[in-house]
Amino acid sequence: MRKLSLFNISKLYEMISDNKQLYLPVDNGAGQAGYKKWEYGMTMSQALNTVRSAKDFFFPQTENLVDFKMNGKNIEIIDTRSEAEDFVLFGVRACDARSFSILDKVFLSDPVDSFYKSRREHGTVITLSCTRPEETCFCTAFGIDPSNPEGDISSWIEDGDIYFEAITDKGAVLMDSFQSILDEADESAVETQKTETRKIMAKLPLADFNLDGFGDAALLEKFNSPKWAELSRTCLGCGTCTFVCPTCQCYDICDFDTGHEVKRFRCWDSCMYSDFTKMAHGNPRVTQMEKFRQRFMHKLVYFPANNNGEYGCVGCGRCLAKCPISMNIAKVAKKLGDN
Amino acid sequence: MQINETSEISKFKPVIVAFCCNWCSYAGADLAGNNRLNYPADVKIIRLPCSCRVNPMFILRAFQKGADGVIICGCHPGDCHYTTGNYYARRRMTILFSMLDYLGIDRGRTRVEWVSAAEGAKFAATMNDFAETVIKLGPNKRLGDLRCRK
Amino acid sequence: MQEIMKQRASVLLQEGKVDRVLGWQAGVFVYDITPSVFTNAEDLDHGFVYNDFCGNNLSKYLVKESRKEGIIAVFLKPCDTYSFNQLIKENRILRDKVYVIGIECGGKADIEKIKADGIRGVTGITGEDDTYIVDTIYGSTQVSKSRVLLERCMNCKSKKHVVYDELIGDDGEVQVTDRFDMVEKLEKMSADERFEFWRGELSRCIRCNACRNVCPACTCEKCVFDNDDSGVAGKASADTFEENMYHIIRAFHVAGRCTDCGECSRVCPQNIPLHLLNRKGIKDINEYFGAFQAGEDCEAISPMTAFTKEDVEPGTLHTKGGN
Amino acid sequence: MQKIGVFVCHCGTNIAGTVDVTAVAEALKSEPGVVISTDYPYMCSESGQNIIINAIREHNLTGAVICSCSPRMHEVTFRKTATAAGLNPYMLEIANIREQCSWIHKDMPTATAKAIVLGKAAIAKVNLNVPLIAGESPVTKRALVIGGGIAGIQTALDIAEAGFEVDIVEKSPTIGGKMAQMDKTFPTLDCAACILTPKMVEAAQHENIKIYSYSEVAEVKGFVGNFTVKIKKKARYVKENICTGCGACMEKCPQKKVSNEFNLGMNNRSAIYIPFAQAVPKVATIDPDYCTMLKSGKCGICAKVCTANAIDYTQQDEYIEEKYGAIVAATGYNPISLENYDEFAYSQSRDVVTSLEYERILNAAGPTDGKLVRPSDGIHPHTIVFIQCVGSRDTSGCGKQYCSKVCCMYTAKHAMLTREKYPDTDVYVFYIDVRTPGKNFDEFYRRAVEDYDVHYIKGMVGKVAPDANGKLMVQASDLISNEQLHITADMVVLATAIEPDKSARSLATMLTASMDTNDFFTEAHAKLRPVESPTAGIFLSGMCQGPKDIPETVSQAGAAAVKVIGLLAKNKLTCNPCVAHSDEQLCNGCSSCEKVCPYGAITYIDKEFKRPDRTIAVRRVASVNAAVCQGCGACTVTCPSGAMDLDGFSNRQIMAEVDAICR
Repeated sequence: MRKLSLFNISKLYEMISDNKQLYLPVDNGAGQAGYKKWEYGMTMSQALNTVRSAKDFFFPQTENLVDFKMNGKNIEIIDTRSEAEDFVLFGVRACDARSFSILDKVFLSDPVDSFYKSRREHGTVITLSCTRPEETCFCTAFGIDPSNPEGDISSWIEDGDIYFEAITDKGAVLMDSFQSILDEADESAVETQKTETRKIMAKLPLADFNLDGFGDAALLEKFNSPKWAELSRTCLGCGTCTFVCPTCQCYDICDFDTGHEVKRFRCWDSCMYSDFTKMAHGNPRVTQMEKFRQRFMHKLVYFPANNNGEYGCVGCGRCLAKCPISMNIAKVAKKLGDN
Repeated sequence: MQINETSEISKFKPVIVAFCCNWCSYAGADLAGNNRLNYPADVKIIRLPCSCRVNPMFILRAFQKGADGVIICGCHPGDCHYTTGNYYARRRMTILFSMLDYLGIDRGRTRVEWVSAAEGAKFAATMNDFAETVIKLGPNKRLGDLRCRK
Repeated sequence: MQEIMKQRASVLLQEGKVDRVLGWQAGVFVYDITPSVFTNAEDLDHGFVYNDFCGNNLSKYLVKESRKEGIIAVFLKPCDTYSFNQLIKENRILRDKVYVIGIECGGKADIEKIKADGIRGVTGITGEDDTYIVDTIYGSTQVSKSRVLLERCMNCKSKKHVVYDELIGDDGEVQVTDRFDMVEKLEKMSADERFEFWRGELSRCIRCNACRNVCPACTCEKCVFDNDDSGVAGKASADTFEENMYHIIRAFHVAGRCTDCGECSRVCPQNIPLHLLNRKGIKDINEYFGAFQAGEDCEAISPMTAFTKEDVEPGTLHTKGGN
Repeated sequence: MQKIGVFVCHCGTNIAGTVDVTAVAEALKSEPGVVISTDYPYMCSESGQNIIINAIREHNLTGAVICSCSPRMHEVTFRKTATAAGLNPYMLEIANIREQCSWIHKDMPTATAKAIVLGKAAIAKVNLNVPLIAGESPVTKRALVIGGGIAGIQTALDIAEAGFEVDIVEKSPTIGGKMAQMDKTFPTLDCAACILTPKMVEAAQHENIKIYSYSEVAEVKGFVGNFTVKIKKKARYVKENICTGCGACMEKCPQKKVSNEFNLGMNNRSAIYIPFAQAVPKVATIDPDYCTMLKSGKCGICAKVCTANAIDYTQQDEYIEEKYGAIVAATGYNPISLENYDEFAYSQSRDVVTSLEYERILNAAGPTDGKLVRPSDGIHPHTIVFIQCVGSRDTSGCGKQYCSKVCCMYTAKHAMLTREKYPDTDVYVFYIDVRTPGKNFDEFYRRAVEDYDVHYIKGMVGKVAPDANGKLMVQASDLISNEQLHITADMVVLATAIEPDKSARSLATMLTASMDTNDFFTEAHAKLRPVESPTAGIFLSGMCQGPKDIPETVSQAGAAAVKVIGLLAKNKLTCNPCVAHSDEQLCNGCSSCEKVCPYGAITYIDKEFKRPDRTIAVRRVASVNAAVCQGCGACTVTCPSGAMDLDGFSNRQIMAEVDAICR
């Protein structure tokens, strides 16, 4: 474990930026934090987390896939992909770090999504431990330890110093690049912090959040529960929960005619939207209740069923904070679960 | 001022869309043609039944796809073929243009003019003036779609 | 207030005067309140809540709810009644299927503003006069109520219920506000400054459509932006243009119909001040076509479906305001 | 995918002179959907049209683009060509490369480039065109004429003579209108009553004409060929079919102090009255504002003296609903109020009269039995001053900006008649201009000046002041001799401006017919369609369209009748297929479209829809009456959901044109 005084953190940013794009959470002026490309003078936000999750960097909201050019009656297909630049994500919290492994299960399993894969390969994630979680946090329910985040490099801020520990080879390589400004450190301060944070986690209002009763066996029972109607009754059908969610991975593929060529791009889709998975015959889920159910069934039942019991949620609490009607996965799990 | 098609000042070739109502301004444009009154070839006319057929979406669409200026021409207020169409158009465009201006989009890029079927000269003069304004503003950067740039 | 409302709702249900009650359901943290339909006294006892975080404007739900079997009672704050009236005017709500209970409102709080000062881990909020005592897992702190009101409540346009079948609490008056101050400030900026301002704001848009879906003026069966056949459908803002397009067209569509209920700004996950677009429309209409408050009177002719022969010319705007 | 043919016309050298037509045809070949692209010197010629016809047949074209002159010139021609080849005419679009391209650009590369873009836009549109079929609607073979003056009577008679049923609705108790009040008519000086009353009788007796006198139009619904009109038949408290018009009731009626509107208030009538001797229908009417019986229940004398038992004090207003195929507005005119012209002392002296009042004074059936006497004291006047343009051609805002057109001639008539009957009178006419265009008009005016020694003075009267002796001091300026004149007159006659009848405004709203700022009905085209309103099925007759004299009114009345006959002669009407339609799946029923529709073409129906959850819900949705819609598109923009769209100019089509132009 190595450390750096926070006084010198901009030196660290500078060193990383020399070789790679560096992104870190900064205050956006609207009382919230968002990832921004670091420029000289920028400081990291004090906010616990960003409104938009870190998944944007691997699975951006819109991404061009291919261009078509019409030339008379001929169609030319143009691969518009450019080699991705190396980049570093700094200050990713444990929940978002876990979301990458969930997204990996979707995009890196066969058939591999080469766009996602390329971005994953070019990105290095430096996570940051949480010390003051919000009331909306419930990551521990998914076996995430916010005091000890995953990532390529983990970091802890404690008493004016930031501590680093490389987790992966990629992380080790990156850490080597700024090794020169780091000092040797023992783990005692970090261990104390971990203990403290774990204590706080146990006191959180959602500390008792659990998914007892959700599982393969309960699929039909949950699916047919009459409670969905009640839960979804005032759902507005907006995409807020989906778009702030670090694990939502559905997308739509659209064409855009620029007048010179047709751009085929993909963009995030939301199962809450009216034309989600619309096919020639129409939409398989027509009512808001069905759409609503799909979202939670996917995260809590279908996804774990296909991924060795791993849930499609990391407990980051974004949807709890952002849903216009404050309907969220915590309320759904509570209502439908065994507790 | 008339803009000479080949002169130096018109190096920038704007794309200008003119929405003209069938009964007055389109006829006014025809009259300008009959009288061989020149205006820039950058102006392309789309014939609509009435100025009240102009949906703000058409205007934004034009800017998206690369237009540098959009002008809407209709019958003079009170002379609408459909009695009231241009009155509605006038209110709608007042609100839309004001909103565009509020968003900081160059206000010279949009215009409404009333041109009657008898005003061929006014049509040509209007188009010359509008094109000149748009040329001065240069390429539309604020309300264009990057993907549509050449 | 909450108890009186709960009591009244209970009686209405028991007497069979109404079949359902549309109100607010308590959540886990005081502020996470969900609009909910109650059908019996037990449910009401269980979760009915009315507190300073009941910001949700319930009127839009009545578009669907009033078309269901039976009568539904709804609690409407003064500003919500404007939306309700506007929806009545547009034939979106079946009036005889709704029993409107007007409720007094002293302004609703914005949890985001409370948290903006770095208050974290909120577990409880209690109010005393102009002060909230905010309990958190990290201790307790106080904030001034008036400082953390929702934007729309800071500029409350009316404490008067423009429609109700019965009233709980007192009816107030139409308020004098400074709600156009920010619009004016923007108008006075240069075009470049305005452009920068709006790019800064709108570039954060994630096209979650929350503003549209919560908006009581956006009750289209299918929005043009969701309709593949409209030619302008778009799911994500793939270009800055689309962010502009979506918000300009939305502002245009609600011009003359927007009651300034402020829900769009309340729900925006990116805190984009969307009300500033709608208020510009309202201000322009007032200025150019005569003072008009949508929803005030469901018989009034909407300014965008009317005209006078002497209306302002769009061209005259070119010589008005900042550069 | 469409199969589109592109046909580029040279128009001789009109287009080919500045546009490289071959290059245009070549460039458009590779546009989406285009299967053939060719050029020809004159596409509109027979051989040019044959090229189009052959191409449509040979290539099974589903669409065509003609790059030629303005669609205003030859769209109809080419649509006929398409139809002849079996192609729906609305699958053809025209790119205007002449008026809007070759004629305005001198530089060939520029003009050619523009022509290509215009062609591309038209192709983009045709790619989204759908065949449109004009709808048909039946025609109710009955006409309604609103107003029973000479205009209405003539229109009704002409329609009736052609064999169609026609109803006249007249708001006063008798038909006849203003002409019935007149004495002589210019320029022939024949008696107005002698030529009008036979027509009134003819109308009353015509088997195809039904007169609703003392009635008003209360409501108009429907559209061309299919109007439903509610007529309010006001209670006249006399059974119309029983009353013999004997007049005994009028004689015995104790209330005789009612101002007689037929004589413009210059004498009185009884509360039960027949406006004038030749009234049609000749039926008495009780004036409820003055009848003692109706007001206090005490009297009933008329009922006692009526041997026919025609009096019915309990009569109520009656509403009649009738269907019509066409409606003619013939609502006429009135002199303006003179309250803004106090300088002429109209309100101060009874000897200052309007020309219409003077007409009544000269009339043998008028208040003075045709004797020219001063209304104030019954003394024969010796000096009469006529003032023209009172309220006409007035830009001060007090009166009307337009010329009332008839005043010059009737003033000459009055002056002449006065001088002829009473050579001892001195007659002065003050005028701004004397306008006498018309057959035998100027001759008539010259006679007044030359044969009858009427003093015509160019200049305006500044002031008329009654003096203590009952004389009128007229102060005026003579603009030709440039001197101030002071004339002591016995009478002053004001050629008062005329304005449309006040009832016309509310009627126009009911008919959705447009009006100009002066409340004259607007014609569909000022020159080419002068007797039609822009609203289909509404026709204009007489003064309600603009000031005119009797011969003009009668000509226009006949013209309007011919237009009505032309309409009623059809069994079915072909509608404009470029009309709005509402996508019921998208419609919210918000009513915005209805509010902006100038034709009342949009109505709402409650319709059952399957909800997403497969339950049934009733929604209110807009429905466009294609026969009424004129296709302006106002509704399409006010509709936020895009449920309203316009056939032939759909959102997608217009955006495709935009895209093609901006590409």
